[in-house]
Amino acid sequence: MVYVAGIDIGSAFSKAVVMAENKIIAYQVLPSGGNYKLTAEQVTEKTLTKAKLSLKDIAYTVAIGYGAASVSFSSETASDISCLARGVYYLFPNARTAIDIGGQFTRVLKLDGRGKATSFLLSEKCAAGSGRFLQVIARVLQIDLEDIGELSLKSKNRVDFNTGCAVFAESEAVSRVAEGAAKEDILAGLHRTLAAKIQTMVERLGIEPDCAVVGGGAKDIGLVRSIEAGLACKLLVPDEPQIVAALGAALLAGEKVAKGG
Amino acid sequence: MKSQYFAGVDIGSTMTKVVVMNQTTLASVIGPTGPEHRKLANRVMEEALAKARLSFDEITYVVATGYGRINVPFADKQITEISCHARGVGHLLPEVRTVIDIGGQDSKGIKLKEGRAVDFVMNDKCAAGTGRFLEVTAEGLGVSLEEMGRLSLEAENRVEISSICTVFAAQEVVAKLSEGVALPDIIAGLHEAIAIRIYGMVRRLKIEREVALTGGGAKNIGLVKALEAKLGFPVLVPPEPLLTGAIGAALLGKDIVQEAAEKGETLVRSERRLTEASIFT
Amino acid sequence: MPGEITGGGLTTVDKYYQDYGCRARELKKQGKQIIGYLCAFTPVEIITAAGFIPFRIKGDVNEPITKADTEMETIVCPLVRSCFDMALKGKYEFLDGLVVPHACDSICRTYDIWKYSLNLPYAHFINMPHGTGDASLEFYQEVLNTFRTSLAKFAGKEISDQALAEAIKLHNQNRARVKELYQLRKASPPLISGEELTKVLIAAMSLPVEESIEMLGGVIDEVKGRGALFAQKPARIMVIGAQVDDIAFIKLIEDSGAWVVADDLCPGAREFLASVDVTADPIAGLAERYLRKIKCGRTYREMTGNYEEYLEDRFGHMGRMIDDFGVDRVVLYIYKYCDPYGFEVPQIKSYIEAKGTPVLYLEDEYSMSTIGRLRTRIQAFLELLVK
Amino acid sequence: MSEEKKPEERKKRRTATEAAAKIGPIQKANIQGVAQAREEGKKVAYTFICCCYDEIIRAMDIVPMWTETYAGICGAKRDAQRFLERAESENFSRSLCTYALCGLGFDAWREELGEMPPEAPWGGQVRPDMMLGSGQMLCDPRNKWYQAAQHYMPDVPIYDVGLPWPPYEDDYDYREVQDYYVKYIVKELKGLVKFLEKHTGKKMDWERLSELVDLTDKTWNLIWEAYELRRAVPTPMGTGDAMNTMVPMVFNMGTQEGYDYYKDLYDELKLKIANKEGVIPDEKYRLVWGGGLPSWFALSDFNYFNSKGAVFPVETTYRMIEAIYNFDMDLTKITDPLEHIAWRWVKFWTYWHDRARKRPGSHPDVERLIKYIEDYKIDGIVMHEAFSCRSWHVGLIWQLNQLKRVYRDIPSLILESDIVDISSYNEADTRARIDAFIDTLEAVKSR
Ligand SMILES: Nc1ncnc2c1ncn2[C@@H]1O[C@H](COP(=O)(O)OP(=O)(O)O)[C@@H](O)[C@H]1O
Ligand SMILES: Nc1ncnc2c1ncn2[C@@H]1O[C@H](COP(=O)(O)OP(=O)(O)O)[C@@H](O)[C@H]1O
Ligand code: SF4
Ligand code: SF4
Ligand code: SF4
Repeated sequence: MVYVAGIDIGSAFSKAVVMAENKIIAYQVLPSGGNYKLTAEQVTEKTLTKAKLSLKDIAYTVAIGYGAASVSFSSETASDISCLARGVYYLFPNARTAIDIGGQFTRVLKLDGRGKATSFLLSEKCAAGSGRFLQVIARVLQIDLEDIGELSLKSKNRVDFNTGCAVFAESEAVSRVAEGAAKEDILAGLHRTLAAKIQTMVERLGIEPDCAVVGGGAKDIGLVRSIEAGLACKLLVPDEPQIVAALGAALLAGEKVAKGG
Repeated sequence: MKSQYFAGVDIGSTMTKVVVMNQTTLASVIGPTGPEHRKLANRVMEEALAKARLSFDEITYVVATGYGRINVPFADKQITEISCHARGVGHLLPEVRTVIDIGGQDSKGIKLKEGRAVDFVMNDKCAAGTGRFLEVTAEGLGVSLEEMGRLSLEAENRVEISSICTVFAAQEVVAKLSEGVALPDIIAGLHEAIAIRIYGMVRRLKIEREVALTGGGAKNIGLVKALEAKLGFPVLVPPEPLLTGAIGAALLGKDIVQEAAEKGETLVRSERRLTEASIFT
Repeated sequence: MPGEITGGGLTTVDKYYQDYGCRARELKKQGKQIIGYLCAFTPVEIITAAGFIPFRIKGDVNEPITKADTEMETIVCPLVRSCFDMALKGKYEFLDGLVVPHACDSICRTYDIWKYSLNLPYAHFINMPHGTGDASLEFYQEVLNTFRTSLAKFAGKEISDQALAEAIKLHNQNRARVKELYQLRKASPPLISGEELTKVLIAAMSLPVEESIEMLGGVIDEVKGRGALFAQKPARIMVIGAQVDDIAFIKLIEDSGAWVVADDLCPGAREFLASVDVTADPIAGLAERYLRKIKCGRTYREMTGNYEEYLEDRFGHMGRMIDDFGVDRVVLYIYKYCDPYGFEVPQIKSYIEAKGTPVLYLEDEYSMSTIGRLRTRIQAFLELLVK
Repeated sequence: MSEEKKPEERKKRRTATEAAAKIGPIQKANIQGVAQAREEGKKVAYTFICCCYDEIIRAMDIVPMWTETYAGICGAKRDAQRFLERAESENFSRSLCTYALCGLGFDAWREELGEMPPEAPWGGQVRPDMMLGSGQMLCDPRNKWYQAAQHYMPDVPIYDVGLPWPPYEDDYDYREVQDYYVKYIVKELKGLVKFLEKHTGKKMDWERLSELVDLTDKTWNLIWEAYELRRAVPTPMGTGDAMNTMVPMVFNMGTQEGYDYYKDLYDELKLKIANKEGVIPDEKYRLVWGGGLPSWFALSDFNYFNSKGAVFPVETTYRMIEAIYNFDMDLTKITDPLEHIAWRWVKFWTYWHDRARKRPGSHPDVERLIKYIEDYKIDGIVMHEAFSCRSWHVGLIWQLNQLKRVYRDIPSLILESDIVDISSYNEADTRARIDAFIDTLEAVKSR
């Protein structure tokens, strides 16, 4: 069996996927922390342990993401966009649009139905438009990132933010809580803010069904629902949305091996 | 005539400051505005009164200022931070013509004439360029705010911070640290980044000497030095820069009372009862 | 009783303001045709003369801009973006046509986007020159004639000189009423608040001119009838800028302890205070008004005399208004990406300050979300020491 | 007051053609020549490109100080920030044209000092005797900028030339209005000549003007022919170079040097084609630079594209010419030089109207893209949205949408940054976008 790996050292989380014969053998997600080099080693090691393999068993490794350059043992680095496209295609061959909500950017891709992106858009360099915003608020509200989605769905009385800055929103959220606002209502406000930004990007690119949503932000059901409401369409969400780009990187590695790379 | 007392309450985004004055400052208290403390401006006030050994009834006039000024139910009047900082600096450092105030949620430049504000500029839209930028990045680096200034002075090879966004800058510096860049060099880079932004903004006012630095940012020697390098001359810092706004508020209260007395008007005052404040209407 | 005044007073205004375009929608149902336009440089007289109802397209500060950003870059004046956003969202589904004058880059560069995206039966760009010299005036008359011919074709009938003269008379009458209303701001305290007046002018932009005249008459009667209603406030403010089509900003100033008593804004003094001269060829009078009489940053006024005289020529009307209306502070309120006014900020500011009136320059984004930020600035401005 | 220190100059960018490599010195001579000429007593005017007055100022021996270029040069040297900040501190919004801001910041500084700001790039922007603005559909800064500059130089007179052109409309054809456009422009140009005569004390030499107008016609034709050579596969010259070779096209029109430059370029391209010498040997993707001025501080991005196998045989930006003989009227018959200039202007701006009319829903800008896509065998479109200039950068999204509606879907990339303001630029980010775009090109190609 030929094993290949895709490693995505994201700004917030690092992901590794090991595949063989086009099937996922094992994967792992870890927070990126400060040291990308170290994280890269850890996430790979954990994945390999799960797969009961060692690094030398891997025929080809493709690294992507913010810290791709820190993956000293990769065979090559590739573009996030093309790996995302591959990953989405693998999971949802019918998807023609994909939204990736990552820690630093939100990306919107147009897909050709063969695993390639035909065009794409990236959000601005302001944390208020990225998944990082979710982390910031989750932290100050002292809620686990995993729980914010479900919780926000309980909102009856959305609180809209006075500020467009993620940092100030953090203190605003805190004061709101102190003044008695429910956490779910604050989260719902947060989701609305983010969803509106994402919606504009999607519409600018032109939405075509099916539309998939991936990246860490897709784990947030509240955000997903909010985007769905804005776009008036149902979104496809994979079971493990965060590893899609890493999966694409592994697929690319597979292609390379097949080509005899 | 019995002696008159004035209180200034500055509810900042980060710190709540209260002073009680007559001719001089009788008591001052600085407490965090932190989440759970936000509505507790009344506690800080109580503390200041206790220190000054006065009852609330004895205070002639209370002026509230700062980000949270709007909802201080026990204040007689609300006045913006801009006027208060100007008045405070005019009192403390009469030779000053330009004030740069670096607070937690905003930073501003104020032009002074005869100890009063005549023009100003302000940034409160993006955390980059405010004190919060340093708070967030310091937290990321695991350095206390107090240490930031001193550490940055040890820099030998300042690095450039490429992210404008505070959130991403915090992340960038963590990565830099893990790459082995020296901590002081990173911190100096942060100070440089914020100094560029603040200087660019304040310059709209046609900076005139002397220049005073107030607000929490002025407690950071690294930032002071970075701004001085931009200005090309030294700046003045009041003994306790955090209190400038509250002192100004108290003094403005005094001005109001005096003016009313001269005109023979009676002033409307709030009920002397300490209640909780809120930030949002 | 305000409700009983014929033509409706402030209550009617309120209705038209709150549900902007409701009257146009009704008229449309009755078979009238509505032509939407942008900017005070649209010669509405020609539209009225052709038998259409001119309707000024307005944005909405409360509504985040979303749809527009899918077709249009965001480096455009946010007011224009908001107008386009509202149009795309179907707020103005009753329009039969669109007329866009060559006002500023934001408007000029987006005309094609408007035209192709809204795809209305009629669209026309009025290629107004920038200069005000004789050659420019002559050229502009030709441009107006091109518009006249084009609109006549769409209407299926000539636009006669007589119809034009008639329309000019009506629109002048409308302007005269606004002027009368402005007189009521001169009292101290003013008889009509800035917020009310802004509402009136905005409501008027959405009505056929005859109805606007009637509504304004009702407002004047009501305001005069109610007498001195307002309390004294310590400051009288003039707002100078490009466009303000919502009361939020004016209200913010008035809530901060001042009256807004004068403006150089659109809609406002800039749009209403100059009237059209009656000329043998009505187009000549129109050209003269729009090109020379309206003083706006979009028009390039040739320099005659020295620099001081030049500034007087460009901004003298602001200075006179400050004197006539007893203004003691000026707010210069300009949107991001506004080229005509953005470049004039240092000159306007120093011109007015030289006259001894303090100026607060605010750059804004056309959104309610900035109101909180503006509040501190306005309050601080009102607290500033005035000599 | 201390100012930001000057950043180090970047090392020279590699060009494909000799002609492009020559531009640096030419441009430097252009700028430094202004100071020289001024010392010799010649009159200096602030000027804008694309304002029709090239031959007129040359015939009157006015020395042009091209203010947009000067800002562009500050940008290219990565030394514009201090001037932009200066303008901002004068209360000019950072959202305005950064050429204008850079220029205004420079003027404010120079006038305050009474001499050139320290270490001004290439000797600095010389104080003018007059400023020649323009009212037209190209942009507002063309008349607002110089008006604003008077705040610092109240004694410097301005002449503003009205130069409109007929818009593309459904309800009438430009031929119905072109006569009055031309009539107006001629009057405006006459006014300009009068203004120049007044301020120089010289009379216009009409014969010389006619000669220069002819020379410009010849140069236009030559440029068009030279640029069309780039259709060759592999293309001998890309947009990166064209951002240099455009210099004489916009700054040296109506001069023999300008003509000669394009003669050399033509010969060089011919030779390269004969030798099958391309920008890169193995072209994978041919792209059109479909809109927007470049980021002057990041021209090396074009080299980056090249390194990924992509070339730009054509661009819409700075292609400010068409072949005169392709116009729908015989311009040689118009012998009055001012009239000639006016017709050339109107014909240039209406050149694509007829094609657009033939394709329902189309538009001249879209037609031009379609023609280039076909003529130059284009695989994708790259545009640049510079935040500070509405003129060239609003409508890009719409053009792409429209292209898709009336023609076909073609991969496209819109880069976002600015012409001068480097703080809007992030190299890693830009290159990541380019990488991804290359991937999409591959995806489409391999279909
Ligand atoms: N369980 C979760 N629930 C909600 N959001 C999550 C969850 N896990 C991660 N996220 C969001 O996803 C983002 C990270 O997404 P990811 O695709 O890993 O980005 P990157 O590749 O930039 O690290 C975080 O900023 C966070 O907002
Ligand atoms: N001891 C200190 N050393 C350095 N910086 C400090 C110190 N104390 C406060 N600060 C800075 O001051 C800011 C708060 O300043 P302050 O003027 O009180 O603002 P606000 O009025 O908005 O609360 C914080 O963001 C922090 O950056
Ligand atoms: S507004 Fe806030 S989140 Fe956005 S860039 Fe500034 S600091 Fe970052
Ligand atoms: S506000 Fe300025 S940019 Fe906006 S439409 Fe008016 S003139 Fe144009
Ligand atoms: S075209 Fe754009 S870049 Fe050129 S001067 Fe006008 S606004 Fe500036």
